[in-house]
Amino acid sequence: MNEKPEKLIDKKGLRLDGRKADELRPVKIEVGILPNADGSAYIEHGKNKILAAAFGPREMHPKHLSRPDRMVLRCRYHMAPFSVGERKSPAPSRREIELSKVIRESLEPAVFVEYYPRTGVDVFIEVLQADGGTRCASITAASLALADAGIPMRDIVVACAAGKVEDKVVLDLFDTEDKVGSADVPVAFMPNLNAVTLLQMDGILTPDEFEKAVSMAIDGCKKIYELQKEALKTKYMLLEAEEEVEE
Amino acid sequence: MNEKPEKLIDKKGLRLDGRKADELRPVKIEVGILPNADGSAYIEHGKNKILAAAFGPREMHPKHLSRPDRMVLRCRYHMAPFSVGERKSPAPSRREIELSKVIRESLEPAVFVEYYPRTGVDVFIEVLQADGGTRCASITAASLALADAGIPMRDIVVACAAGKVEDKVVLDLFDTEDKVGSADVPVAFMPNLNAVTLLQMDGILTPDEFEKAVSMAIDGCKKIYELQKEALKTKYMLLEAEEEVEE
Amino acid sequence: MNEKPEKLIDKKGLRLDGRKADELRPVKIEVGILPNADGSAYIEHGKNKILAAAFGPREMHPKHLSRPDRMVLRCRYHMAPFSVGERKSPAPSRREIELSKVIRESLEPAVFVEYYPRTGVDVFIEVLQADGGTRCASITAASLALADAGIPMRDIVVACAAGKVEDKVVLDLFDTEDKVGSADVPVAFMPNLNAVTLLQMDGILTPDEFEKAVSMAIDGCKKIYELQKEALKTKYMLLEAEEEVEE
Amino acid sequence: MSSLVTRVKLKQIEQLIEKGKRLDGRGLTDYREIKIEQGVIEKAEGSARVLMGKTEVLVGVKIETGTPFPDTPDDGVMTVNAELVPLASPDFEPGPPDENSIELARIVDRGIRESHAIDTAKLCITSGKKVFVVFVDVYVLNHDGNLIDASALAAVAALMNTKMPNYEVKDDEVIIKQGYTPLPMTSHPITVTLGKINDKLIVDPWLEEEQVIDARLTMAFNDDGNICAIQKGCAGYFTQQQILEGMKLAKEKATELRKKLKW
Amino acid sequence: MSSLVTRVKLKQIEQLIEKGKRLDGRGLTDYREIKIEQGVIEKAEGSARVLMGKTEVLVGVKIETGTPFPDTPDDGVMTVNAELVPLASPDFEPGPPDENSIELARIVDRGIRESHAIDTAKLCITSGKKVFVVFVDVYVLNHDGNLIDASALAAVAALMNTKMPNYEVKDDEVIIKQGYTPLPMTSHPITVTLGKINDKLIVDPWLEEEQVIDARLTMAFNDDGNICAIQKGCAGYFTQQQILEGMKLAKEKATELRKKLKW
Amino acid sequence: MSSLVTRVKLKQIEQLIEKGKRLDGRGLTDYREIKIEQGVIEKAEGSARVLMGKTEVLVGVKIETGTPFPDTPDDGVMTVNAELVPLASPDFEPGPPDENSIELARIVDRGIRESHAIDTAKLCITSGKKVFVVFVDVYVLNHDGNLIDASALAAVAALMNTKMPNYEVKDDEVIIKQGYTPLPMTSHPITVTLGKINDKLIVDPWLEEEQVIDARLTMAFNDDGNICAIQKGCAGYFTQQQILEGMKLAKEKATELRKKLKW
Repeated sequence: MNEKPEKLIDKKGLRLDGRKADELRPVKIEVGILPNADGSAYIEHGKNKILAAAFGPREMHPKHLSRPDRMVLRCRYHMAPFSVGERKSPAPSRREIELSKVIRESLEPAVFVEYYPRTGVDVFIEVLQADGGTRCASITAASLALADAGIPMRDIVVACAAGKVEDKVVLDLFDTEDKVGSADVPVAFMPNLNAVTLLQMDGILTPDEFEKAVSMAIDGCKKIYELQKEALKTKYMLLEAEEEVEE
Repeated sequence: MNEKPEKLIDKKGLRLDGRKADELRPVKIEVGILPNADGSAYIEHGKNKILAAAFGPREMHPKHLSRPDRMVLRCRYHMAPFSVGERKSPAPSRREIELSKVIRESLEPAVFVEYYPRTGVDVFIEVLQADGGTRCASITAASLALADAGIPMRDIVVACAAGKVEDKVVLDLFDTEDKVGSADVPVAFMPNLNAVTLLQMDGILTPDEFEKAVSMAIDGCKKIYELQKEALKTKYMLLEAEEEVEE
Repeated sequence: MNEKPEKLIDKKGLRLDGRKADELRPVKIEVGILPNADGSAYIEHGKNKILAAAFGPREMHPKHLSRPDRMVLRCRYHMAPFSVGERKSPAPSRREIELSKVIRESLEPAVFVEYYPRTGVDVFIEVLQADGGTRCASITAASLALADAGIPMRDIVVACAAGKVEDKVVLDLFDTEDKVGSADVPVAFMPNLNAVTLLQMDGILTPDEFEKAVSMAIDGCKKIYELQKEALKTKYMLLEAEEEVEE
Repeated sequence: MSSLVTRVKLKQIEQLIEKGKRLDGRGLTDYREIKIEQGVIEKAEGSARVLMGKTEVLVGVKIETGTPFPDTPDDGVMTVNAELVPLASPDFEPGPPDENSIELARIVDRGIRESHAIDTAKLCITSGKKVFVVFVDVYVLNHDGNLIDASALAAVAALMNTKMPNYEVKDDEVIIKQGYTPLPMTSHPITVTLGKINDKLIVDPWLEEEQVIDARLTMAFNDDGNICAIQKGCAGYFTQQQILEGMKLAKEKATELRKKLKW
Repeated sequence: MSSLVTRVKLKQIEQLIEKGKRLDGRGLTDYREIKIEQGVIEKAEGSARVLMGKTEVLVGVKIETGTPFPDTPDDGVMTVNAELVPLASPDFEPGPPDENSIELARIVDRGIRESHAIDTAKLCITSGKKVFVVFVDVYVLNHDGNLIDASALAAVAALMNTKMPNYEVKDDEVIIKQGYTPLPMTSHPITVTLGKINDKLIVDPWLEEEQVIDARLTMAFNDDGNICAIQKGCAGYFTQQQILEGMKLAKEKATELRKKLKW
Repeated sequence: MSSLVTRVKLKQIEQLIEKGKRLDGRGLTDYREIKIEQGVIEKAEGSARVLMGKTEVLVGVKIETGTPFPDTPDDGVMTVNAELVPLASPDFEPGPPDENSIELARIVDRGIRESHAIDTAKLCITSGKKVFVVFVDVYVLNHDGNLIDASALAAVAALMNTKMPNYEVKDDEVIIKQGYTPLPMTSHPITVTLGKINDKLIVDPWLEEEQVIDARLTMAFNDDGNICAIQKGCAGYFTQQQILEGMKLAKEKATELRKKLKW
């Protein structure tokens, strides 16, 4: 289980899962799949399987957290105990608390928080299976959940990582690359506003490599953005179809 | 300490503590023994020693838990660290949290909750010594604590278990029988309303055995009910005697 | 590290750190060193290094803890993880919770709590390095933090311990003496009111030894009190100097 | 929900039930449509997703090595945990397990444990020292009522789907080898929950019904039709007669449900 | 309690005390009636119940094996815990120990520990590896004031009642044998609490008095009359003179209380 | 702070920044005055105090022995914890770490860990069994903004000041010997934080600026000028161009800051 692979990139420049350096993993997105949430989305990004739901705008509990001039966005990123190799305790880890914060701060620039003063919106993210890059896939899904809930937004937020594996800058690292590779740069992006809303890095990169990684990640974001739009369209087409049937 | 007894029932059909299959352990009940509680009761059921106290009807804390149309009943079942073989941490265990819930739900059908809207009643149960069947003895005592506090009730709740030991359905299992035996069926009962307010089971029973166990447990309840009434009477006779003295 | 010294007091009657029986460790006090606090003080008492800050009088959170007829004093004594030999978890220990209580109760007699009804004052104490006698040094500093915050007070509280080391009553035990010695008697004192506001003891003392220890501790308090007054003066002289410059 | 709405809904549900009908069109003793999907979480040792109407539960099983309990040195360990994650319902809040999730976990646990569904003796690696620990994590993804039956069913389906790592013991060390064997199971407990409204019993109460039922009766049955766990719930009661009636009804439904589990 | 009621009560109590009297008829230096019952929890290794007026405290002692602290490898371990369970007073709430129960536990602990009441060296099984751990659990059943003295007395009485299992060590394993021996004790600390009202000292303040006293002084004494623990409490003060006076008074009362413990 | 005050202050800060000025007189890319003092806590294995303007952070390092993580049996362990103790700011409350202190600790941790500042291989005592554990505790004593840079700088300064006990292993026991050696370090990461206001980048935002900045960008650099950690913060964004600009600015400032660390 813990044997490290000898080569992460083969002679043809292909990665362990057969991808080229700048190739995304397969991404599948569905919008509006949780009946009880105001908005929701499900994403399979590689082997990552993640659910996101949005509740609101609604009254804040506790009340003293509400703000007279804006909506308050809250976010919880949480991993299912069975989502990772060794069972994870369901109590939130320090990592989950940090990620909840940076994910919230990656979504907030897209939301017109001033539209619904005194209210709150809660975004709940559950990672059902993790395979590297969960925070990016979570943002991609959470942003759709917000849109599905009808929260007014400037843009959709989409996220993707690039990184460095065996001296090569590559797109969208999966679990093994993430652990054995030498750097990971998750990026969240608003395509229409050309704005980076999440940027983190661990590992070591030269300034040039970093520049290349950011570019590559943003390109990845743009591709996933197309899938987001399609998923939203599918949902609305289904809705329209239902409405026609009802009429 | 951990040696399992060879036979739980001897050739004469008698159990380890000398009882017949349908015989209760000795039960001793006292009502109104805690000066600071609004109502209280103490029960010795076999070697179980349990105190129950009721506080209320009183203002709820926190207020938002109160209900405009009814009284809220809360219940805490708690074991003293020294009540069991191996010291128990005083922090509530998952078992204690579950039992607090089922005990509350066994008492609530007896209480006229609509009489005191916006108020709360707290029932606190402390198991000082445990010997099998603590939840039943707790209910028997807690119901008297409520009555002693003057909470209006439809009926007294009384509880007793039956179970299966060496292929025989028997009444009121004590600790060793509970652990080594093959099934335990705790039942709470309102004698005048002929209503079962708690029913649980673990172990394995055929449907016929189950039917027999429920009957036997209800018969046990009816016997303990007589002791409850007597304990209440004793308390009130003492009160009257005191009042006469005071006059 | 854990070798116990053979003799705590040498033939000349001197202690491990060269002090005489009734001699204090060096004490250095500064007032008003934390810019964000309403009042603050820093003390080095031997190798103890302790910061105290006072915030208030201010609105209480949560509100229901405020009192209509008085100010509420709260106090937290806390040790930095690196302040002691083996790293201390930052979560408050039972010892820290007890000390927070007795320190609060040693300061409260000096405070005119009736001057600011419905408000609260918080005293926060951080032990940065501990070397025996932290609770006393904490009180000495906390009392100055309150004064520096302008909280109206009857008197300054000052604290010092005496104890028993190798059959001798000595003043102001440091860490090794505290651990190896046979008794420790921390005392807090209001010099002008001649009032003892903290008194604890562990170890074993005869009544005569106890009487002597209390006297010695009070004498120690009086000496530290002079240093407290000087530290306050220094602060106010600095303030006046600043004001003159500003004019 | 306000008590007025509750009373209006109670009235409506009661009137329907008098006629043998339910709000969602089912008969009194019908389950909602049930879908079981196994192996949905490839990285877990076992998993299953159950849809019961709109109620959706995912169960993941993880297997690790650990120490046995002192009083059962030759038995593996099984623990059940349930999370009512907040995306499943506006009524669920993030935080440590409350009494509802603890009760849910313990009912699911009881059904599996008391029926000896898992052959724990086969999970022992070194007596008293090392055994396999089976973590059963119940994850409620959408709450539309009767979480107990959906969770219990998903748990058994996930266990049936669980693969154990092959291993050998060398010098007191456990060495994980290639390949898997199925988790050793000896029974497949099925849990059935009934609700009581107006002295009528209904099967599989959904969310709207749960808000108005007097009381709940949950029974788990073994492969041979014997009872292995019971839990009465809610602040109402059952007569002795209703319990026996309910037991027969639940037994029938358990047989029906068991057919959905292929093995 | 409202501050008005407190002030009225304070006045009343003060006036009585000026005349050497108390609300409940006692003299200033009298304890309330004390009853000690040992062995009330048969399943615990030791136990005692103390009634001090209407204040009621139950202490149970459990003995288990555990590891010694690294710096005292040859000593058994003793821990004291106190629970202010909510049935004892409307002012007690369920939840983790607050500062009051922690202070109570630590005062009781200090009296026992500093007086070397338990001969911990005799609790060592294997140096540095295995020792007996003595859990002293203080359970307050009714709070009518002066919980400290009642708890400390019940703790010592429970320890005197405590039986240790016989054992032998075979191949590094502890084997529990038939029979018991008493817990080895070397002293019997007695704890006495005084209250100060209007510069007068009173013994054993009860609930109504506790609400109005300026300050509290608790002292524990060893069999030989030496002091082994002190704790000043409440937001008031004592003069040096009052402390010495209080010490003499407390010493007398300790001798009196000690007679209630038979050994 | 009320939103009105915030808006007025934002206006004022923006107008100044347009002119290349700041409220406290600094230029846009200036750090506040920095003082570093090492060895301030003699009893800790390492310590350092950093003043960055009025922001004050104390870091203490403790070294203990412990077990390595199973997947890195030959590496010592490093953990970072940050406490926003309440005396540092009226906005800090006592209690367990919140998201701000956790984020702070994790950013400091990342800088040290990813740059391989500590040569953890040299902290291994017995492979897979015993290693040194390095506890880095960040203690914020006064909060006047940019806690990240001050904490990261104090952490590196404290590690540079850290002494490891000499030891030998005898029969599987670690014996601590006389004397110390310095903690083995291979790099000295420097962390630089920028703020964005009105599309302008400023270095080392202090408290008043922090309340109005759109977004925060933190970058850590290794001795050789490579990047070893990044964290974007706050609810705003950066353009790709701003990020690259920011990276160059931060790299320069890191070189400047590094000179303050003597080694």
